[in-house]
Amino acid sequence: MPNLTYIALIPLLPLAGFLLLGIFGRNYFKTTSGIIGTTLLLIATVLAIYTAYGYFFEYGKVAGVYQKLVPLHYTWLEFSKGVSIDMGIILDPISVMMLVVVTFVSLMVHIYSLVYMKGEERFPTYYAFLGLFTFSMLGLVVSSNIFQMYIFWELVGVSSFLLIGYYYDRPSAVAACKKAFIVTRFADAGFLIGILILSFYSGTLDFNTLIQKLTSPDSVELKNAVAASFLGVSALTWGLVLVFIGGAGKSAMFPLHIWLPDAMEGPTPVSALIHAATMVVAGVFLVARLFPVFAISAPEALNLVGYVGAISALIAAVIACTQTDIKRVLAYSTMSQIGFMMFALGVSGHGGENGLGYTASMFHLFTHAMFKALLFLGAGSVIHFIHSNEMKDMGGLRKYLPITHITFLIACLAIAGVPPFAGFFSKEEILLAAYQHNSIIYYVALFTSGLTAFYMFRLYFSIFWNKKADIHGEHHGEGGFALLMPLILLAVGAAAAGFIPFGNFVSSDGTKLESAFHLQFSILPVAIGLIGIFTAMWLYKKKNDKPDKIAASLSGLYKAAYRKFYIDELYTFITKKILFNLIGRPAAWFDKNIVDGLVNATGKATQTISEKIKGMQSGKVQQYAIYFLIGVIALAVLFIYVWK
Amino acid sequence: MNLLLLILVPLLTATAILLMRNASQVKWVALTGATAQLILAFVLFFAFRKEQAAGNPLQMLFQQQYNWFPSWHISFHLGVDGISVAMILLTAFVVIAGVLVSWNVARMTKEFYFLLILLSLGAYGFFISLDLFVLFFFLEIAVIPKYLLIGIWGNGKKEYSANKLALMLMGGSALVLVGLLGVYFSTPEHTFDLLKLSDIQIPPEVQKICFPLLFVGFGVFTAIFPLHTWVPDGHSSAPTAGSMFLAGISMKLGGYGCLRVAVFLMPQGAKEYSTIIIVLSTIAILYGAFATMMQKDLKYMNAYSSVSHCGFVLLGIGMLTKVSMTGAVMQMVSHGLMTALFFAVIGMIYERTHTRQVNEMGGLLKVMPFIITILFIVGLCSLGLPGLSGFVAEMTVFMGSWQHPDPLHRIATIAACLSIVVTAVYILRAIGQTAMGPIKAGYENLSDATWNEKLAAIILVIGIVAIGTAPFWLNDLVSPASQLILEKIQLVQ
Amino acid sequence: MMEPGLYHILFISTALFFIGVYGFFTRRNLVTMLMSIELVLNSVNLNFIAFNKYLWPNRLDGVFFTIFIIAIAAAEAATAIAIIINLYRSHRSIDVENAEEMKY
Amino acid sequence: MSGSTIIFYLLAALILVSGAMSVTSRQIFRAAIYLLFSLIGIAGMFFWLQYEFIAAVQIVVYVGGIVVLIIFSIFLTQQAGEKLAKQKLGRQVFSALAAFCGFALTLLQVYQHDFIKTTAVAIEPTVSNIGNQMLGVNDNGYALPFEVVSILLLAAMIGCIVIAMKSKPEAA
Repeated sequence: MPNLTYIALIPLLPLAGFLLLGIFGRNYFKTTSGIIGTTLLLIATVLAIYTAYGYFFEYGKVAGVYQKLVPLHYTWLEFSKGVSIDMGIILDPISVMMLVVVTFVSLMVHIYSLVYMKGEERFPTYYAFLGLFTFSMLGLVVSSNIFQMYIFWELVGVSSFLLIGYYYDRPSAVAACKKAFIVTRFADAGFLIGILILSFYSGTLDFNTLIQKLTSPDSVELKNAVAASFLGVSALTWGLVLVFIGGAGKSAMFPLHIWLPDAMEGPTPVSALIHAATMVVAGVFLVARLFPVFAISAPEALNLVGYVGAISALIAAVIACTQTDIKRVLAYSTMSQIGFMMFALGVSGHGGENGLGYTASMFHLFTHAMFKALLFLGAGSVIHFIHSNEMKDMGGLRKYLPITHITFLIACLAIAGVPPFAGFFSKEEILLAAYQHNSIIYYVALFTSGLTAFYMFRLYFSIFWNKKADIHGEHHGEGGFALLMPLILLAVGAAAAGFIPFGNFVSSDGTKLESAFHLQFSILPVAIGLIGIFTAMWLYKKKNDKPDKIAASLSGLYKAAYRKFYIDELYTFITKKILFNLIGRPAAWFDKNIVDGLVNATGKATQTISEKIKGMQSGKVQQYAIYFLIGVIALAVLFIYVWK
Repeated sequence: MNLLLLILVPLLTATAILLMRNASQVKWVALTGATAQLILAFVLFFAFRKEQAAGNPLQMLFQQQYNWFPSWHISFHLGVDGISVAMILLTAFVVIAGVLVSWNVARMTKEFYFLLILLSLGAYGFFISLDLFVLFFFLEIAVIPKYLLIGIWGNGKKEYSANKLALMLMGGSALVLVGLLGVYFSTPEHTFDLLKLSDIQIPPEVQKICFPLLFVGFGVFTAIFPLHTWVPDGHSSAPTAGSMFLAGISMKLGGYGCLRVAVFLMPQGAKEYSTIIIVLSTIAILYGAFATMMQKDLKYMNAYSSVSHCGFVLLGIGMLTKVSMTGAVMQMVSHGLMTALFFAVIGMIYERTHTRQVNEMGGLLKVMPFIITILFIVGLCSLGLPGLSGFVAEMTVFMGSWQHPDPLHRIATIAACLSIVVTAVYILRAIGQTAMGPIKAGYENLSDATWNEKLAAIILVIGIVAIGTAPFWLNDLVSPASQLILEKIQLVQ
Repeated sequence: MMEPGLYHILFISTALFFIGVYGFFTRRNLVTMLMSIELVLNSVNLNFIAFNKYLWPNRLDGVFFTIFIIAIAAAEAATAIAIIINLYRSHRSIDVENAEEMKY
Repeated sequence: MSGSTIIFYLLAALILVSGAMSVTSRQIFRAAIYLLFSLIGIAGMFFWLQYEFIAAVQIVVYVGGIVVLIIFSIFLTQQAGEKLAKQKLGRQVFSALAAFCGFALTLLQVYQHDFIKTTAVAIEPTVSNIGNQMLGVNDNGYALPFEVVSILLLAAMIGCIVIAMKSKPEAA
């Protein structure tokens, strides 16, 4: 194995960018910070691709199985023997794949932002935050230790918070960033407790050791973990479910998805980076990382993953059909697609042909990163051009934004699962895996993929066709090369990524997975996708009143979907009414009145008693004499009768 | 290294301050003294690490002993272990930052700085003394200046707060004194010497009585529920440096005392009462967090969050495992640095906006980027962001607490884990309202931090980041000491 | 009726003592309070003499104490009256309720 | 019932009744006179007990000295015919109660106690016996206390003069 310590540079370069720009950017790199950040990331990307090449084609494979390499590893915080937080780098197919995806998408966003964010007052800060995010995300994917992953997990959360709140003087952005952070934080608490449970039973925090201890059937740790139970569910399952809650929070799975649409308040390239391609798939990645434990030792937990994924996919797709803010449509679409990845994992088994879902999920993660980033960047271009997020302000833009139009179309075709674009291949695999393992999920998925095609093309037609938007006098073009190049590169990815023989590289057990292509199986999903597309075309290609009519006829359902099934309201109710009014306010009241009241009452009592005692010291000689006599009598009685 | 220096340097500084003629001389003398303290603390740290690396088997290093009241077996016995060194480092950091932040104190500058330095003297003495009487003596030295600092330089209902604080702390130290005397008379030797006492088995019935006395007594300092009410009022009325010292140093005296005196000397008592400690500290954690959520005043917010965070210290101690106790010490250090910084930032904001009500602020990031960046850092530290000290400490406590498999410990740990969500809620609320959003009218022309404020903040941030990114040095420093305490506990079965 | 003995005298002295005490408590005039004190002192004298007579007739210590008490009572009365007169000069009253500066 | 007994009871009645009147009478002059009777009654009791010297001293010092002093001070401080201020009823009742409790307790103790009489030969309390023993310097002598008392009297006398002296005018 060659010396791989250079891999540490991949996350560290963006970190360096963050520190440099964060501390000195404001004063010294006011305009050049974008170039600096991009350059650093370019180096990181090159390194990542180099690593991927080396891993997949040179040293990664031993006897036909991709190894888990740990080229770098040192103890960061040792709790007790064997249990320590280590900082390390793990190389296995998924982490290498993620390295490439993250650096590549991040690079695209960096380049895109050079133009898109130009002239912003806090330009250096923006790039600093991008650097921080990229660092955290890369650290997350290469984590060799579950606690290390938690650390980067949190860092990812905070950098997402900072980026969503980039426009800090907009109240909506502030609310959105707080919401995102708190919701994910809540999920992270679950993750943390999950880590505690897993580490307690396995006696380690290291991924490799942990997986090994909790999957080998004769290990004591596994037996203990399965034997201990709470509410009839084994401790191991609890641990994994809690870990999954963490993942669900980051990946915006139902019912922890509410932050994702609001997070669109951030700059659009940020949405492309964080809320489409990288951070939101962290949950999927986490489940994939622990996949052997899920699949071998706690299939109940894996089932839960599958159902949560399917429900999220469906709900998000339904909501996406009704939203009018294009970024929100994309956000729900993201959620839906991540739901696909999740349930793909959920229906997967471990090893061999059974592991199809795993491969499919990772494959979809990969292709989705391409076309979703492309969609967001495309939407960014549109928003940049039209200065609005609302569909009603758009229409007929294909003339003004030809390249955006084409790339957007490619992305839509990809996500709709039209062959031969990338999404087709990954989605087919997912559906196949679902078909083989769980028919309920399969039908949900089939329906959802039709909806996907429908809402994506609704979006597409509303933006680029339909009525003609009023474009006022100032007509600026699509933007420069920096704005278009990422679009084109991503479009190439979205179009061609499907042809990668993904099963050769990524599979649940590291061996090669032959993904057979079943033509007869593919007909149905493709047909459904096409139906979706044509429905959308029929409804939205020309301006007409059919959509409104349909919406009116489905008024209840439409309204519910439009209002996102009132989940936000539910959360508001829980937080405002229950957390604040029923717990916070009473706690504060209790403290102010009872605890503090008691303390003050003690003080008051002391004062009152002293006041009374002071009254005895009246200066009246007769009173003193009476006290004296009483005292004497009392003492006499005591001495004579009590203490004989 | 001679530990007496740690007492002499503040003493000389304080004396020199009294001899100075004008405010500017006073400030510079105080700053020089504080710098000397910092240097001294680092020298001690490195000397200690060297001894540790050399494999010195003694529990307490650099011991020194002088007769004080021979007839009562009181001797001036000094010595440090890893925990003390960590606390001394913390104190040095907070002192220098406090001195820098108070640069603009105009009224009675000399007396102000004198008291600050005196307080630091008490703290150092407390952390290095190995004789319980001397320890108590320094504890009292550390209490009195606070009363004056709040009563004279405070704001708001300062007299009330100063009284409340002084009385509650005095009440706490009275309990401590009773406990110490109980320990003193329970042993045939009649000794106050910590090391001698640790070799003797204190009778279980004495432990049963003296442990709660000592623990609650010290617990008052570290805001044990329900004796925490001095914290919000005291902090909010104190001047900036006063709050910093109060939260950064004084509250740590209590935690240190709980660990060093109560648990270390009376492991049996500790075992007996650990359930109660755990319950109380869990309540404090959650309750403090929820109470914080409802506060509108930044200082009150931080004070209540201190109650919550100090709950982690007590939780760590109450769990009685090596990791959790190490975590408790880390949390003390981390919380000390963090709260000091938080109060410093609040002071800076208050000096400019003249309000501490969060709803009267908004968009301050625009006008004071440096201060608000620090606010972000400290807020994120408070909510346990990895890379900053709070995370390391809390996680260590959690990991330690989780080692008990029974439901009580589990529930306490889970509750504590969930509190970090509440922490996120209130921190983000505070930051969101002060720093973000549209800027409020009248704040457009506020200035950013001055050199001294920047320096103070940077010093503390360095401390926070140093722990957060490289916790191993603190862990290596503290965990041998907590190992020794654990061994004492394990002896009792 | 019984032949009077020690107990009878002790009864008288006790009663006189508490009469004096009662007077001391209830009188507001300083002179009358002084008078009550004289009663108290006399009851003590009576005690001393009675004990001497009935229990230790071979000694005279009771007598001596009585003499001392009478002497001291004289000194006390003189001093007290001096004080009362002085008080009367300053307060124009010898009501004890008015002489309560020495409080708290 | 012998004459001695009758005299005893008469004396007892005189002492207690006039004592009680002296603390309750609302006319201060009368109170002083009742006091006088009470003191005379005590002197009578001393006579009855056959301690003639003490009785004489009692009459000379109390009746002749102290009561006269008290009457003088009444003249100096009191308007003639003015009634004494009345104490609050509560205080009166309370004091009476306290005094009665004390009285009852003491009597209880007195009657429960068995006094042991000595069988030794009695000493006559004659003036010469008293004088010899009191001023004796041997074991049972009271010379030193006697001297102390004399100094006390001197001190009291000086004290009285100092207290009663009018303070000099400031100007002088």
